[in-house]
Amino acid sequence: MPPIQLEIGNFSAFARDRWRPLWTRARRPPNLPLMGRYFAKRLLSLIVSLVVASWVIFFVIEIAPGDPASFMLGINAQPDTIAALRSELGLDEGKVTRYINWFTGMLQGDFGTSYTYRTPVAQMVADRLWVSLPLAIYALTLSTLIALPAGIYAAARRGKSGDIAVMGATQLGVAVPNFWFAMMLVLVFAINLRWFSAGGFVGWEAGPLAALHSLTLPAIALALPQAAILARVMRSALLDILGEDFIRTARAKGLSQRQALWRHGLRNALIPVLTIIGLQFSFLLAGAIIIEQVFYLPGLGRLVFQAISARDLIVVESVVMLLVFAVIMVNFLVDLTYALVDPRLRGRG
Amino acid sequence: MTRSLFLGGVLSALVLLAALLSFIWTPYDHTALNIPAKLQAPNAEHWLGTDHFGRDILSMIMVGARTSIAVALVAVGIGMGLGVPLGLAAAAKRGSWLDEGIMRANDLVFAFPSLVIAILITAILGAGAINAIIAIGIFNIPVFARVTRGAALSLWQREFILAARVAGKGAARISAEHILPNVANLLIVQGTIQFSLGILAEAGLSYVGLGAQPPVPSWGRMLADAQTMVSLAPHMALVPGCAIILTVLGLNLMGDGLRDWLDPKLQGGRA
Amino acid sequence: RDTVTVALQLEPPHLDPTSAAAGAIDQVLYSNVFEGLTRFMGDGSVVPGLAESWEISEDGLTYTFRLQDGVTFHDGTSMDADDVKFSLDRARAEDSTNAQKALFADIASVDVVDPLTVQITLSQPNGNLLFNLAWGDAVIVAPESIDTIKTAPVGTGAFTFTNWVQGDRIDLARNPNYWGETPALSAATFKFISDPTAAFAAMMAEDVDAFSGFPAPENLPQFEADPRFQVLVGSTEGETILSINNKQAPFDNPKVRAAVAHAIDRQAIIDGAMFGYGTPIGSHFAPHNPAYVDLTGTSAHDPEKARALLAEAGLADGFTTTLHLPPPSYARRGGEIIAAQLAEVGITAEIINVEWAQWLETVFRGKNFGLSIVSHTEPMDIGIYARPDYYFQYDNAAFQDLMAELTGTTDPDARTKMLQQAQEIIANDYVNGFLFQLASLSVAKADLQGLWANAPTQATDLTAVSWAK
Amino acid sequence: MTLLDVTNLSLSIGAFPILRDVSLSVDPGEILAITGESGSGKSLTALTILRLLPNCTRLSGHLSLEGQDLLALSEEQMCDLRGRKIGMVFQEPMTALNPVQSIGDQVMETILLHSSATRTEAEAEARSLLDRVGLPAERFPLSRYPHELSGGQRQRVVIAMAIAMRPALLIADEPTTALDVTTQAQILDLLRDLVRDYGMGMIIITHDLAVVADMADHIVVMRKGEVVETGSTKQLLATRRHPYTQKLFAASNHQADLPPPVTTDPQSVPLLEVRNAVRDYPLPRKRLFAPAEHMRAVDHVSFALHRGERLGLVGESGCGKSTLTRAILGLEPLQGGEILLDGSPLSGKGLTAEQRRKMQVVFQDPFGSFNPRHKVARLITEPFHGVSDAPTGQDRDNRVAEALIAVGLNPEDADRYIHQFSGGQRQRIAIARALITRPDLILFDEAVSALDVSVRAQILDLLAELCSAYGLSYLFISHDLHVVRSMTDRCLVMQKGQIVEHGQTEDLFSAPQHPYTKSLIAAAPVLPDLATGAA
Ligand SMILES: Nc1ncnc2c1ncn2[C@@H]1O[C@H](COP(=O)(O)OP(=O)(O)OP(=O)(O)O)[C@@H](O)[C@H]1O
Ligand SMILES: Nc1ncnc2c1ncn2[C@@H]1O[C@H](COP(=O)(O)OP(=O)(O)OP(=O)(O)O)[C@@H](O)[C@H]1O
Ligand SMILES: [Mg+2]
Ligand SMILES: [Mg+2]
Repeated sequence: MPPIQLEIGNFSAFARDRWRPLWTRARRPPNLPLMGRYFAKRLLSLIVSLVVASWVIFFVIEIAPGDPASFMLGINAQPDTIAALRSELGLDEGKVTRYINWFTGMLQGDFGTSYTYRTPVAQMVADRLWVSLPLAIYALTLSTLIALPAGIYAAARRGKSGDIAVMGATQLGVAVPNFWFAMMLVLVFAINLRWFSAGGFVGWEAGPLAALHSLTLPAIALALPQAAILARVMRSALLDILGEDFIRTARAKGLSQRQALWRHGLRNALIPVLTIIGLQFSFLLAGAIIIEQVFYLPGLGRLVFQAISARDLIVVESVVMLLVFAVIMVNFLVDLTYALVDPRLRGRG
Repeated sequence: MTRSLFLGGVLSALVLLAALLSFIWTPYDHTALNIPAKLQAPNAEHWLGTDHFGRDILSMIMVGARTSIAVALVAVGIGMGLGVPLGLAAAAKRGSWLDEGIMRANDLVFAFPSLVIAILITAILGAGAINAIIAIGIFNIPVFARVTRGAALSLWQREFILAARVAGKGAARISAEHILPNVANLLIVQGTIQFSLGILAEAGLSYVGLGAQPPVPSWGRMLADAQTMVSLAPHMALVPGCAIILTVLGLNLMGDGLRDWLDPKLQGGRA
Repeated sequence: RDTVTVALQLEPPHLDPTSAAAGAIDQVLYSNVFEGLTRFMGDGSVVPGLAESWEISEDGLTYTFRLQDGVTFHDGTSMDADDVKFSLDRARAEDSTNAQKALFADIASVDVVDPLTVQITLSQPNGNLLFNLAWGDAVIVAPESIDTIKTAPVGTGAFTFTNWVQGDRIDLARNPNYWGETPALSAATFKFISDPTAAFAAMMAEDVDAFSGFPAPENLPQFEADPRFQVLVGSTEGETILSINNKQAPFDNPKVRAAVAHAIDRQAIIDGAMFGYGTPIGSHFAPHNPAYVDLTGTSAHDPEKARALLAEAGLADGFTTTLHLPPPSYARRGGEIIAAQLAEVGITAEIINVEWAQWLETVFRGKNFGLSIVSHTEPMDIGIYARPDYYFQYDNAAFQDLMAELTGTTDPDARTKMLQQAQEIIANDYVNGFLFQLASLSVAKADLQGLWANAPTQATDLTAVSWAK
Repeated sequence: MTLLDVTNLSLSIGAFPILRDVSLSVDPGEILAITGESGSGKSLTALTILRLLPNCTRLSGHLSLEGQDLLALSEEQMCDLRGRKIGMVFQEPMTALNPVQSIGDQVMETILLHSSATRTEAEAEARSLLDRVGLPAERFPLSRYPHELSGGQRQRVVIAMAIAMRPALLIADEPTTALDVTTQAQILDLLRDLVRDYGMGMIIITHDLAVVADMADHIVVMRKGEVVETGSTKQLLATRRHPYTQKLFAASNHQADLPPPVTTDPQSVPLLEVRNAVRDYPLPRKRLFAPAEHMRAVDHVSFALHRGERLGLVGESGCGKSTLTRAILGLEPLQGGEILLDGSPLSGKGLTAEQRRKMQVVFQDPFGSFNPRHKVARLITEPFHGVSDAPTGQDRDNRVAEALIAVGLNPEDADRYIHQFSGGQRQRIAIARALITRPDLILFDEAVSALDVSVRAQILDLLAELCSAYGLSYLFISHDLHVVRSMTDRCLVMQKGQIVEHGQTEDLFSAPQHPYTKSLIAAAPVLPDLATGAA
C-alpha cells in the first residue's frame, strides 16, 4: 500500500485499531501507582542511586594512573618532597578511609579541598556553577524557544513544504558536531564580524547584560544541536497525539485543526518533550566541556577537564558526583512536573 | 518517506565505499609527510588540499572514514551485544528484582555525564581507538537495553507469546525465537541512530585528543589539527567537518527512512 | 591607557611559587608580585633584586647579601633579613614542598647579620648560587602570609595581587609603595586561554592586549601581516629533545641511538611542527648561551647512514618502540613527524599520547618508555645528564666527574670550557635526539612596549611595560 | 423537509475508491442505522458528513443539512457547524476524551465555542447536561478527570459533549461496541431518549443487527462502500431483498449444527476438573508500608468437564474468564484450590509435556496470536515443542497437512506467512494449531469475538464439523450469549470471579435463576424472530 499522507492522523490509528481485539480495547487501565507511593519509591531509588554512584565514581576514579603530588611538583622534584606533599594532601591514607571521609564530608556539604588549587572544592564548584548554570539555562531557553515553535509548526504543516524544510534543518542540526559549529561561530562572529568577543566570561559583576552577551555565542553553539533534537521530539510527540481519538472528538465539537492542536494536543505532547528537556539540561550542565574549551569559559566542564589532567581526583570525584546528582534530581523534578501536566499521575487516594 | 531512505542510503553507501576503497587505493599515502607542500588549498593534484604536514586530505578522509566506521560500529556492537540480552532478560522477568536491577543500573549509567566519563576512561586506560570504543560502547548499552525491553514488554503481551508458553517454551527460548526477531527492526533503526551518534562521539573524543592516535587518521583529530589553521587553510576544517556532517546526516536519514519503512506499528496486521 | 590584559596559556594551580613546579605561577607572579635576592633580566642576565649587593668569600663558601633598604611587603610589614632567612630555610626544610629543592642543596646555613644583611654559608663552592637564587622558587615571602599564600600571595613586587577568578583570570594592581621604580601600568589582568584556537580568536578579536607564550606558531604570520599587532620572537631555555631510554634495548646500543639521531631531519620538524620557529641544536645547550657550540653536524640528517648503523647493530630489519608524547603541540606534532622519519629507516615508533600526569608516572618516574619528546625548560640544566637515575638513564662516569668539577668552579673561562666539553660528550654519545631550542613566541598590540621577547625563565615581567603614546 | 440528505456520494482516498454513490437521508426525530461488515465504509460515511476527511481525498455527490449544501462550505463554516448542528459520538470511550482536561472543561468547550455564554453559564449548562446523561453532581463533579471514570461513564460524557448544543443531527459510530452488554443497553436507552426529547435526527452506525433492529426507524446496509439496501426497519427486516442483507442476517442469527452431546457418565473421572480455584493479583500498595492488598480475579471456582462435553463460560468483560483460562493452562499459579486434568493434578511448575499435548487453546485475536516472522508450518507445529514422540520429517508434514485440511485450508498454505491470510483464515490456522497434537480438550477464549458476523458463522460451522468428526471436548468462553447458546451443551455464568449459575445451556437461557444471569440475558439485544421472512 503506498503511503498516504493524512491530515488528521486518526485514520491510520483507526485502521490500526481494527486489528486490535475489540475486547481488549476497552481495557487500557491507567493502572498507575498511587502518587505518594510513587514518589516515595522514586525518592528511595534516588538515594540508592546516589550512594551506588558515589562508590562507582570514587573507586573508578581512584584507579586512574598518575599522582597529583608529582604532577604538582614537576620533574625536578625530589622523592622526599613528593612524599611530604602526599602526606600534606592526605593521600597516604587508605582508599576506604578516604572514601568514607569524602562521602561523610559531602553529606555535610564539605567536598574536601582541591589537591592542586588548595581551596575548598565546594567553593570552586560554586564559582564555576555561576558560569555553567546560567550557560545551561541560557542554552536551554534558546533551544526551547527555537525548538517548540519549530516543532509545532512542522507538526501543524505535516508533509507540506514548511514541515520538510524544518525537518531538513533539524536533520542538519543533529548532524553538526557542536564544537565544529562553535569554531565556525567564532570565525564568523568574533574574528570577522567582531560582534561578540571570541570567548571568556566577563563575570556577573560586569552587569547581567554584558555577562549574557559574553555567553551568547557558546549558548548558541550549545543550543542549536539541542534545538534540532527537541524540535523533532516536539513534532513527533504532537503527531502522535494528533492521531489520538480525543483530537478527533475535539474536531467533531467544531474546533479547527489549529485550535485542537493548541488546546488538546500541546499539553498531552508535553510529557516526552519535558523528558527531553530534562535530559538536555543535565547534558548541557556537564556536556559543555568542549564548548567551554573552545570559548575558554571558566565553567564546570573545564574544571573537570583540568582536574582530570592534573589528577586532582577529589575535584573530579566531587564534580562528577554533583553532575550525577543533578541529573538524578532533574529527572526527579521532571517526574514531578509530569504530575502537574497529567492528572492521571496525581491520583486521589 | 522512501526519499529519506534513498538519500540516507546513498550518503551512507558513499562513505562506506570510500572506506572500503581506501584499503586498496588512496590518491596518496595518507601517512607520507611532505612538509614543503603543506597547507595547499584544494587543487588539481590534491583534490581536497593538503594539511599542515603536506599530507593529502582526500586520502586521510578516506582512511579516516575507516576509523570512524570501525569505532562507531564496534561501539554499537558492544551496546547491542550487552544491551539487547539485558533488555530481553528484563522484559522476560518483568517486575522481578532482575528487571528492577537492570533498569536501575541503566538509569545509573544514564545519569553519568557521558563525556566526562569518556574522558576519564581514556585518562585511566590511555587514549586510543580501543578505549574510545569502550567509552562510547558503555553508554550504548542502556540505550539498547531500554529499547529492547520496551518493545519486548509489549510483545510479551501478545497472544502468540501466550501460545508459545502454552507449548511449554521457556522464557529464554521465547526471547530468542519470538521476541528477538520481532524487535530486530527496531534495533536496526536504533542501531543506525546510535551509529551516527557514535561517529559524532568519536569525533568529539578525537577532537580533545582522546580518540584514535596518530598515525591512524581520524576525522575528529583532523578537525583538532585544523582548529588553529581555520583562518589560514579553512579547507582543513571544512572538509572533515563536512565529512562528519554528511555521514551523520546520511545515517540519520537512513534511520528515519528505515523507521517509516519498517514501522513497527504497522507490522503484524498489514501485508 | 595604563592597564593591560595579558593572556597566558596555563592557569596557575595556586599562587605559591615556592611549592609547586607549575611555571604558570611564575608566569604571573615572578617579579610582578614576588622578588628574590637576585633576579633574571629579559636577556637572561642575573642582576641584583632585593639584594642591593653582595660579597663572596675567597673560598666561595660564604655569600654576604646587603638588602635594599625600605622594602615593604604588600601587607605593609617591612622586608628584612629575618624574612630572607625564613624564606630560604622554608624552602630547604626537611618537609618542604619546594619543587626545586636541589637549588638549595649546597646551602649549609642562612644567618641574619643585621636587619639588612644576610649571610649564606655553603657546604661546598657553588658557582651557580646567584643564578639559583634568581629562580621563582627562591623568592622572598612574608612569614605572616604563609597560611594564605596559595590564594592571597603577599610579596614585595611592583604589583599587588587583587583578585583571582578561578578558571578565568587574575588581576594585579600597581603597588604604590614599591621600593623601586614605579611601573607605568596601574593595573594588569592575566587571562588564561589554553585552547590554541581560542588564543588566536581572542587576540584577533582584541579581547586581550598581549599573549605571552602564544601556543599556535602557525598563526604568527597572520599577526605579523596585521598592522594592529607585533610578534615577539625570542629564545627560551627550552631544549626540545627526543629523549631516549638509554637503558632499554636496543637503545642501550650507542649505534642504535646514533641511527635514531641521523634519521631525524630537524629542519622538517621545526618547519612542520613549529612553522619555522626554533633553532636547531646538536646538544643539550641553549644557543644564546656564550658557551654554546654548534654540534648539529654530529647528528646530521642522513637516513642512509642511519640504516647502515642499524644494520651494524644487527637491526637491519628495524624494530618497534614506543613514542610517548605529552600534550604540547611541539611534542604532538613533532612526534608525528619523527615517527614518519623513523619509519623511513625502518623503525616503527608507536605513538602514545599522554597527559602530563601520565607522562610523569610512566615516562619520568616509571622509565617505562622507548622514546619521548620533551622541552627541558629549566635554565642551564645540562647537569641532568650527570644523574644516572634521571628518566633517560644516561650513565657516564666521565661526564658525572666533569659536572662535579664544574659545580666547584667559579672561573668563567674554565666553566665555559667545561660546558663545551660536556656538550660534546653527550652529543657524541647520542644520549638523546637533540631537536631544537624552543622559541619564545609572543603576540602583542603594536603599541605595547617593554615586554620580554626572550624567556630566560618563565615570567611575564610587567614592570617595564607601557603603552606608546 | 429532510434533515440530512446525502445523494450519490462518492469518495476516494488517493487512488482507492472507498465510497460509491452512497445515498441516504435522515428526518428530524428519526433514527437511521447504518450497518454492514467491517470495512464497508460506515465510519467514513459519517466522517464525510462531518467533513473530517484526509486531505488527499476526492469527494463528489451531494450532501446537505437542513437544505444547506455542506460541500460548498468553507472549513471555517464547517467548524462552526460541527458541534453546533452535528454532534458525533465515537466508538472508543476510553480514548475519546482528553486525559489531561477535566470532564467539565471538555463539555464546556463545546458550549463556549458555539455560544456567547459566559464561563459560569457554560458551567451550569455543562452540569445540567451531565445530569441529563446520568452523571449526577454528587458523584461526578465537573472537576473529575476521564481516567476516574469507567468506559460507560466516559461514553456518557462524550454524549453530553455531542448534545451540548442540541444539534439537529447526532451521529454515533459504534457507540457501544466497546462496552459491556449491560452498559450497552443503558447507553442505547439514553440515546433513544435524547433523540426523542430533543427531536434530533440520529445516525447510528453498528455492525450489531440486534441493536439495529431494536433502535432504528430506517436501515441502510452497506457493503464495500456501496449501499446495497435501504428501507424502514420493519419493512427491511421483513423482506430483506438483497442477498447480502440476507446473508448478513442469516450469519448474525447463525445456528451451528452441533451434533448431539455425547452422554457421559457423571461418575467417571472428568477430563478437566477445577476445584475451588483462587487467583489473586497483588495490588500496588497504597502507602509504602501498607499491607499488600489483593484483587481476587478468580474466586473459589469449581466445575468439571467430561469427555465429549462442550461447556460454555459467559460473563462480562473483566469478570475473570481469561484469568481462569490462563490458570488452567498452567500459565499462572493459583493461590488456592487445584486443577486436575484426567484426574492428575497440574503441578505448580506448569504442565508436563503430556498434559500440554492433551489440552490446547485458541485465543481471541486472530492477528496477534501468530508470530509474523514464522511460516504457517512452523507456527502450527509449535505445540509439538517438548512432546517426546513428536513426529518428524515426512510424518510431521503429513500432520500439518492433515490439520490444515481439517480446518478447510490447503496443505500448500503451510509455506505462507501469516500476513497473507484474512482474519477468518487466521482463526482457522489457530484452530489447526490447537488440533495438531490431537488434544482431548480445547479451550476457546473469545475465539470468535473479533470476527465479522459472516466469518464468525463459518468458524462456528467449522467447530460443529470438527465436533462431529473428532468428538471434540471444549471449554467455550465468550461474552456473547448468542454464540455460547448455540455452541455449548452446558454453561457456566461468571460474575466478579465467581460462578453464579450453571446448568444445561438451554435451561439456563430459557429460565435463568440468578439475577445476574437474568440481567445479562435481558440486556442482550436480540434480533426479532425472522423465521417468517427468511428466504
Ligand atoms: N485513512 C485511510 N486511508 C486509506 N483507507 C482507509 C482509511 N481509512 C479507512 N480506509 C478504508 O476505507 C474502508 C472503509 O473504512 P471504514 O472505517 O469506513 O469501515 P467501517 O465500515 O466503519 O468498518 P468497521 O466496522 O470496522 O469500523 C476500509 O476498507 C478501510 O480500510
Ligand atoms: N496481570 C494482572 N494483574 C492485575 N490484575 C489483573 C491482571 N490480569 C487481569 N487482571 C484483572 O483481573 C480481572 C479479570 O480479568 P480477565 O482478563 O480474566 O477478565 P475476562 O473475563 O477475561 O475479561 P474480557 O472479557 O475483557 O477478556 C480483571 O479485573 C482484570 O483487571
Ligand atoms: Mg467503523
Ligand atoms: Mg478475556
